Amino acid sequence: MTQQPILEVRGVTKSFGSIHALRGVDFRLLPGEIHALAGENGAGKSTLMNIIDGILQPTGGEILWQGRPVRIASPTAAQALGIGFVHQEIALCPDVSVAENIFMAATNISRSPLMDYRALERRAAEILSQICAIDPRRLAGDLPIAEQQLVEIAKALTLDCKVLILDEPTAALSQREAEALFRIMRRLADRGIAIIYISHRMAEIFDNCDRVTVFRDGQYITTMNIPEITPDDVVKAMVGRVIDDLYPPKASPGSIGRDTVLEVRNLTDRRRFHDVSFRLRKGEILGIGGLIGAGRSEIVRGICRLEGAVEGEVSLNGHPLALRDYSDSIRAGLVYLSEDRKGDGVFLDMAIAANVSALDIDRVANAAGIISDADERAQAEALGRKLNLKYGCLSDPVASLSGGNQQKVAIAKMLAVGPKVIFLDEPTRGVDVGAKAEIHRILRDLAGKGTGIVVISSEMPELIGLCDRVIVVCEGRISGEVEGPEMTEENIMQLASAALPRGQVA
Amino acid sequence: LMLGTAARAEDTLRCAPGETYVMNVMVSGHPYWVPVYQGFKQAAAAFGCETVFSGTPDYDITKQIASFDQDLVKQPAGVLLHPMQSDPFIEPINRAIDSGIDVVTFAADSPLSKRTAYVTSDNLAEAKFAAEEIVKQVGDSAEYAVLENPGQSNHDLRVTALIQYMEQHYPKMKLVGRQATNQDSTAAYRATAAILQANPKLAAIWIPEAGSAEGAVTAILEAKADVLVMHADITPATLEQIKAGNIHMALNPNQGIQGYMGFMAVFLAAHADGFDPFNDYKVSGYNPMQIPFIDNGFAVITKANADSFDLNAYMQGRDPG
Amino acid sequence: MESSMNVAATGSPRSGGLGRLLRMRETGLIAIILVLIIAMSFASPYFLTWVNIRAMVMAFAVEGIVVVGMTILLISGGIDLSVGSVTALAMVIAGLLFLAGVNPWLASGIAIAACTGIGAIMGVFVTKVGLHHFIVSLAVMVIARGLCLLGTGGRPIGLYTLPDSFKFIGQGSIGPIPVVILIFVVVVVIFDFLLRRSTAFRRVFYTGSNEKAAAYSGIRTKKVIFLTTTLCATLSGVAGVIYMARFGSAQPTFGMGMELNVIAAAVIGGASLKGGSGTILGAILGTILLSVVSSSLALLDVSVYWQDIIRGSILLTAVTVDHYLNKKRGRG
Amino acid sequence: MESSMNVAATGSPRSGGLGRLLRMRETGLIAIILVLIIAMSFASPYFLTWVNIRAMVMAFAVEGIVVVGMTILLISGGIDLSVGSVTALAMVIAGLLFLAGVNPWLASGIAIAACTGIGAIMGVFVTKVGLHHFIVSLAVMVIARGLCLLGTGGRPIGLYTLPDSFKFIGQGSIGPIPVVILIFVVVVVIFDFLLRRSTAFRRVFYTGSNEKAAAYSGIRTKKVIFLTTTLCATLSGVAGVIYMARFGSAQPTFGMGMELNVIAAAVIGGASLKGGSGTILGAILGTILLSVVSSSLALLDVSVYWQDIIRGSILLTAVTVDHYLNKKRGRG
Ligand SMILES: Nc1ncnc2c1ncn2[C@@H]1O[C@H](COP(=O)(O)OP(=O)(O)OP(=O)(O)O)[C@@H](O)[C@H]1O
Ligand SMILES: Nc1ncnc2c1ncn2[C@@H]1O[C@H](COP(=O)(O)OP(=O)(O)OP(=O)(O)O)[C@@H](O)[C@H]1O
Ligand SMILES: [Mg+2]
Ligand SMILES: [Mg+2]
Repeated sequence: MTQQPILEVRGVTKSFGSIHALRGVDFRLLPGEIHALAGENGAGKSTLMNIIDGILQPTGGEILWQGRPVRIASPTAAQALGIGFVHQEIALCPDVSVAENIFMAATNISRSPLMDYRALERRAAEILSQICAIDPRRLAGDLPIAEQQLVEIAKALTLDCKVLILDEPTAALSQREAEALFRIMRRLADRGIAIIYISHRMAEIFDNCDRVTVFRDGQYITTMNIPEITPDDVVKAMVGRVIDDLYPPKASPGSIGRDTVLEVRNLTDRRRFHDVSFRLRKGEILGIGGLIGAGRSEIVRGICRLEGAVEGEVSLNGHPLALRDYSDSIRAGLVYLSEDRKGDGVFLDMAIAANVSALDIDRVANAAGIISDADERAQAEALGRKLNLKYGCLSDPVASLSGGNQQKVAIAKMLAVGPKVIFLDEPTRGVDVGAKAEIHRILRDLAGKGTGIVVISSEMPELIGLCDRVIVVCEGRISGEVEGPEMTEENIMQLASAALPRGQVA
Repeated sequence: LMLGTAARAEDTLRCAPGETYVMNVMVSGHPYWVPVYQGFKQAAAAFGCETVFSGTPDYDITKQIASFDQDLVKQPAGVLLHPMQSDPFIEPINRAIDSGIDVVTFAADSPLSKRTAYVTSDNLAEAKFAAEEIVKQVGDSAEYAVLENPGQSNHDLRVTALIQYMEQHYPKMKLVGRQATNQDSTAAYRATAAILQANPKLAAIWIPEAGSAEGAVTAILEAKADVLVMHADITPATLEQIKAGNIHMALNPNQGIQGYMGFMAVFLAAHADGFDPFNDYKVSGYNPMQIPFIDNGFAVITKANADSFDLNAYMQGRDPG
Repeated sequence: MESSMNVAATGSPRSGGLGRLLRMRETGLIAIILVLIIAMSFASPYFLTWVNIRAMVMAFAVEGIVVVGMTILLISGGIDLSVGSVTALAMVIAGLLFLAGVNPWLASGIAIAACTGIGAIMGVFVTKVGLHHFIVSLAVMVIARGLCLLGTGGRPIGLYTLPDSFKFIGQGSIGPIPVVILIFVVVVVIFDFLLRRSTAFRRVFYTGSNEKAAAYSGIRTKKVIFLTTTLCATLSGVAGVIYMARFGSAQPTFGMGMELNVIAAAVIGGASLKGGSGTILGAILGTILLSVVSSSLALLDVSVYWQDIIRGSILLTAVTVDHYLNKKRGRG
Repeated sequence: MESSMNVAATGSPRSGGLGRLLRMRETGLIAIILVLIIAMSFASPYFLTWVNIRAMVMAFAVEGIVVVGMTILLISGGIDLSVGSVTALAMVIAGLLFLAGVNPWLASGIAIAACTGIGAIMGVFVTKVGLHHFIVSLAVMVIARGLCLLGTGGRPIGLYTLPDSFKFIGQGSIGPIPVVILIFVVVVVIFDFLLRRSTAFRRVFYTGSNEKAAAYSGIRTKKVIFLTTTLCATLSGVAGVIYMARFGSAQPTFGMGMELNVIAAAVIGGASLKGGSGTILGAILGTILLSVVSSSLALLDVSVYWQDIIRGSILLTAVTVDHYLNKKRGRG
């Protein structure tokens, strides 16, 4: 501990109007360490990172870089110091290629007056090959959210930095990509680069980090050496108490009825998925596993008719449905929680209350279609309390919430309508452990009351801990199903990467 | 080139088959051109000539120049031109004349070009007439106001000339309001309403075009003010206000004469080979048919003769194109 | 980045009387207009007379109806450059039909229906074909103006024989208040209320704020955009018919350049060109600001050559002041 | 949603000769223009004459320089309604200075610098104050027009004593090609190249595509927006000076309504009003399309009353066809 920190934060405060996001936090980062930052949603983690990167200016306190006080006025200044940042919220330029996105910062400081697209694409392909296979010539806007996340990570790897900040980089990734990322992190740390790693997944913190610092309500709580502690210590520091049951008890065999809530038969979309058939029984929570890009989201969006027509049959409680578009689907009782909350999950510049009521605005309106503000607020308040939502005022725009809290708003929106079947695509993406347990409990409750629950998750422990049964998707087809004791990471991974004979349609 | 002999002069004032004359204007959808073109066509028919109506629908000088250049591509015998701006047309007009296509301007001029004639109503005479009429009606020591349209030369002239005339001849007449309304009836409504408010003793208002007059009359009627309204040009709506006694008088250029004389001027320029005046044209090489200014005069429209100025009635059974 | 942090004008009101007024998006604009009015009432004794006020309101009342349609369209993420032409086309259609012997009320109804049809066509090009509002409405602006010229031969149509009962909507008064102003107020109040409180119009906000998220909330966003596009054209048609009654004529060249004025009013009033925010009240305040400035300059008989400069400067100052007032309040 | 799937016109070239041409965003537009030209060359024997082509190109060449500035500004996410007024102001300033005895080249330089200054002021209001381009440039449009009127008393200034060496840039020819057209081609080629290939202009795309992402990558986005705003005004000033040389006079009322034309050209050419995409080549093709349609209607002596209708319909058809062609290609 005598080593000089490369970056030190002393007594930093930050307020947004009346909201105090940070109340004098301290933080020390040593060269070559992987330092986890943990805390509930809204604890101030991203805010501190934004201050370190020069995006926000602190209200008080100081930042020391290699022992010297500095003022970081902008991301440009942060970059000049050697700070790289993978943001919690994906920010890519949708109209330009993946390669250009990856090298945007490099292009910006490059002294060469002309672009060399060919070299750019070649180097982008090299970097991407470390983590996944994305064509560097594709437009960033055309990529699904998980691949965008990978591009964000690739962006940071091009920087010649001394400090690398990763703000929940794995929230949308599955294990395989996450593993690749951890390998890269190790390599960087070995070269002396200090890494700040923010995550709500305890396993990742304990498998990969050296130290952990915990914030609570904008305050510094403690810093601990990972080898000396257990996950419970971190959780206790975060929420002030121990959470015993991260996952609610599974449905007892008897409580899963023989009735089928939802049956999907031979669902096919010309390009994205083929011959998908499965049944969702009353009382169970069904998981869908697979690697990113396997087509899980596409299948579920296909069921809900979110992306045009598909072939195949969907029946609810034994009755076949004739759905034309998503509003039909909602009317029938099928709702979908998007994996891309910023892109299509929430209305960032609209009020929290208005977001919560978006799925069925008629619920808070009278017969004449006039919205009752009181009802709308009451609904948002009730669901907010249930999900432990941290906010200033219900009329604040969702953009002012922390990432995890935005996700809670998106979930609240689903819960507000009392649907028959809920498809949740990465439902706890970016949600802290406490709230996550609460969400799981709510889902289990709903399942027990007969609501069909289908969960897509890239987080293996969540799939295994929450679901009663998991179907696995590989290259647009269902490659298998696991249940009960067969639900292990190994089995799911094996099915997910099973080399199936490819269909005739590429 | 111009070796026609006096002996065959009687044959020169006829068009050869297919000989075409173009009338080129800006904002070609504007109704002002309609009776002008009728006069143009009537004259052309008398000489056995063909006509084309051309120009640009836009208020855009480059587009009008392009349309003029395109007229030239088709080698007409002559062009009767309303140049949107004088100076930008100097070069195109000179180019046309150098290539043997005669050009006459009307309603707006390009005086520094080689155009052979200019046909217009005398804006100064209109302004003087309007000033005298106002004084006759409201006395020579009253308050008056004007609306205007800065940047359009003939409208500018109608207004500035009236103000100057008043200053010189009736110094006790007081100009109390001067607002730009740019032919927009809503703007004219707003401006007139404000002028009326600020000047309860306002006795008369002079408006250089009809679009603004429509808005101004509405404001005066709503304010129940007793103000003498005079304007230039005419529209069906202001005509009706004249009939109703809400507008005292309108001065309207004789559009038919403008078109008829415009044709004559350009036709004569194109058929100048029978004309051998006593001057230096042969050695200097310009067209002998030079007419600096033709005044097509203006009509005074009042309650008494209003019925003759209904353009819709006039156009019954005529071909506008 | 900072500017996007403002509390957006989603129209959802908050609790409390005075506090609520102070927190409203429109308060800054109201303050600016009040300052202007107070200054003007010192500058000119005529400014606050009933007749002047009436004239000032008459000058923007009918256009205000178009502003309502434009604001709703802007909120849904669209824009319409054709409002001026469509207004003129409504006058021309109603005028021609009336001259052909059709009852003026029926003629007006047909004209408004025709404008609605034009809006629907624009809506189809935007939602089905997938073109941008800007380019579609620009083309329609040109076409509608062409139709006006074609129908009238470019000549205004005098409609002296319009029955008094019809002229009443444009020229009459109920008590001291002109009917035009009454119609305007009714339209504004109704749409302001609906936009703030009705579920149907809330969908317009959702669609404009994030079309994809709205679609993922089961809102038929294309239908919403189709309808707001159509509504804007319908209200332009209504304005055209009222203008016809007011002027007693149909002018094929009416309303040129109206679109910029109308969009400016909505934007000054807080509507975002990106969609998702705006209020009727704000847009009308924007209209009032623009109109009061013009009327004031005329009342003070400011030189023509200075008017544009002053008008532009006041516009810029007003939006700057409004922006800072909102930012301050946004930060609390 | 569908429209956002198009292969965007980022200008980043891909491999392959003919295949590359077919994949280009502009191919559809080129095809449409060719069809129009072929049809016209059958309809009128004059269409493909050198004189007619020259007239058509002269009609858009100078405005094309403004289109270049507008396209770059649109890509960065901005818009400028003041281009017409600023062009006129450049003429007026240069003209007045020349009459006051200043050397015409120096006078032009000062005029362009003044326009650059106006652009910089707009840039400050947008980037420092945080107002929207639309409203700032609207105010400047009004103010600049007022300055034109104030400087000239509303009357055009005749500049008959302009030296021939100066008039040459507006009226001269090098060989058969007018200098105006040469300047236009040079400006287009330079900016098209820079926009496709230079790192400096790539920042414009990044900023317009996602300002936040660009800022996070260390790009000074406000500076980029400031510069594109200024550049657009500078190019308007350049256009004004060339117009002055061409007309031999300064017109205070010049360029009214130019902004819609210029924006339409850029949008037809694939520029997005949301920023992030567009090409100079496309925008110039848009300009050519609009101009060729107008010129063709004039050449064919189409009745005025039909011209607007046909113009608007062709515009709508062209963008629709272009849209489908791109969609098809985008979907492969
Ligand atoms: N721009 C803003 N305006 C107002 N409040 C804000 C703003 N940004 C953040 N906050 C508030 O600051 C607090 C801290 O937010 P921050 O994003 O730092 O949380 P976090 O620890 O990163 O949470 P998460 O795990 O959910 O990402 C939250 O209460 C949030 O609502
Ligand atoms: N709009 C699109 N156009 C082309 N390809 C697409 C599009 N959207 C998705 N894909 C491709 O379809 C495949 C399935 O994507 P999908 O998002 O369904 O995967 P997933 O299994 O849900 O994984 P994730 O965990 O990333 O959500 C991916 O290979 C993706 O690249
Ligand atoms: Mg965060
Ligand atoms: Mg997915």
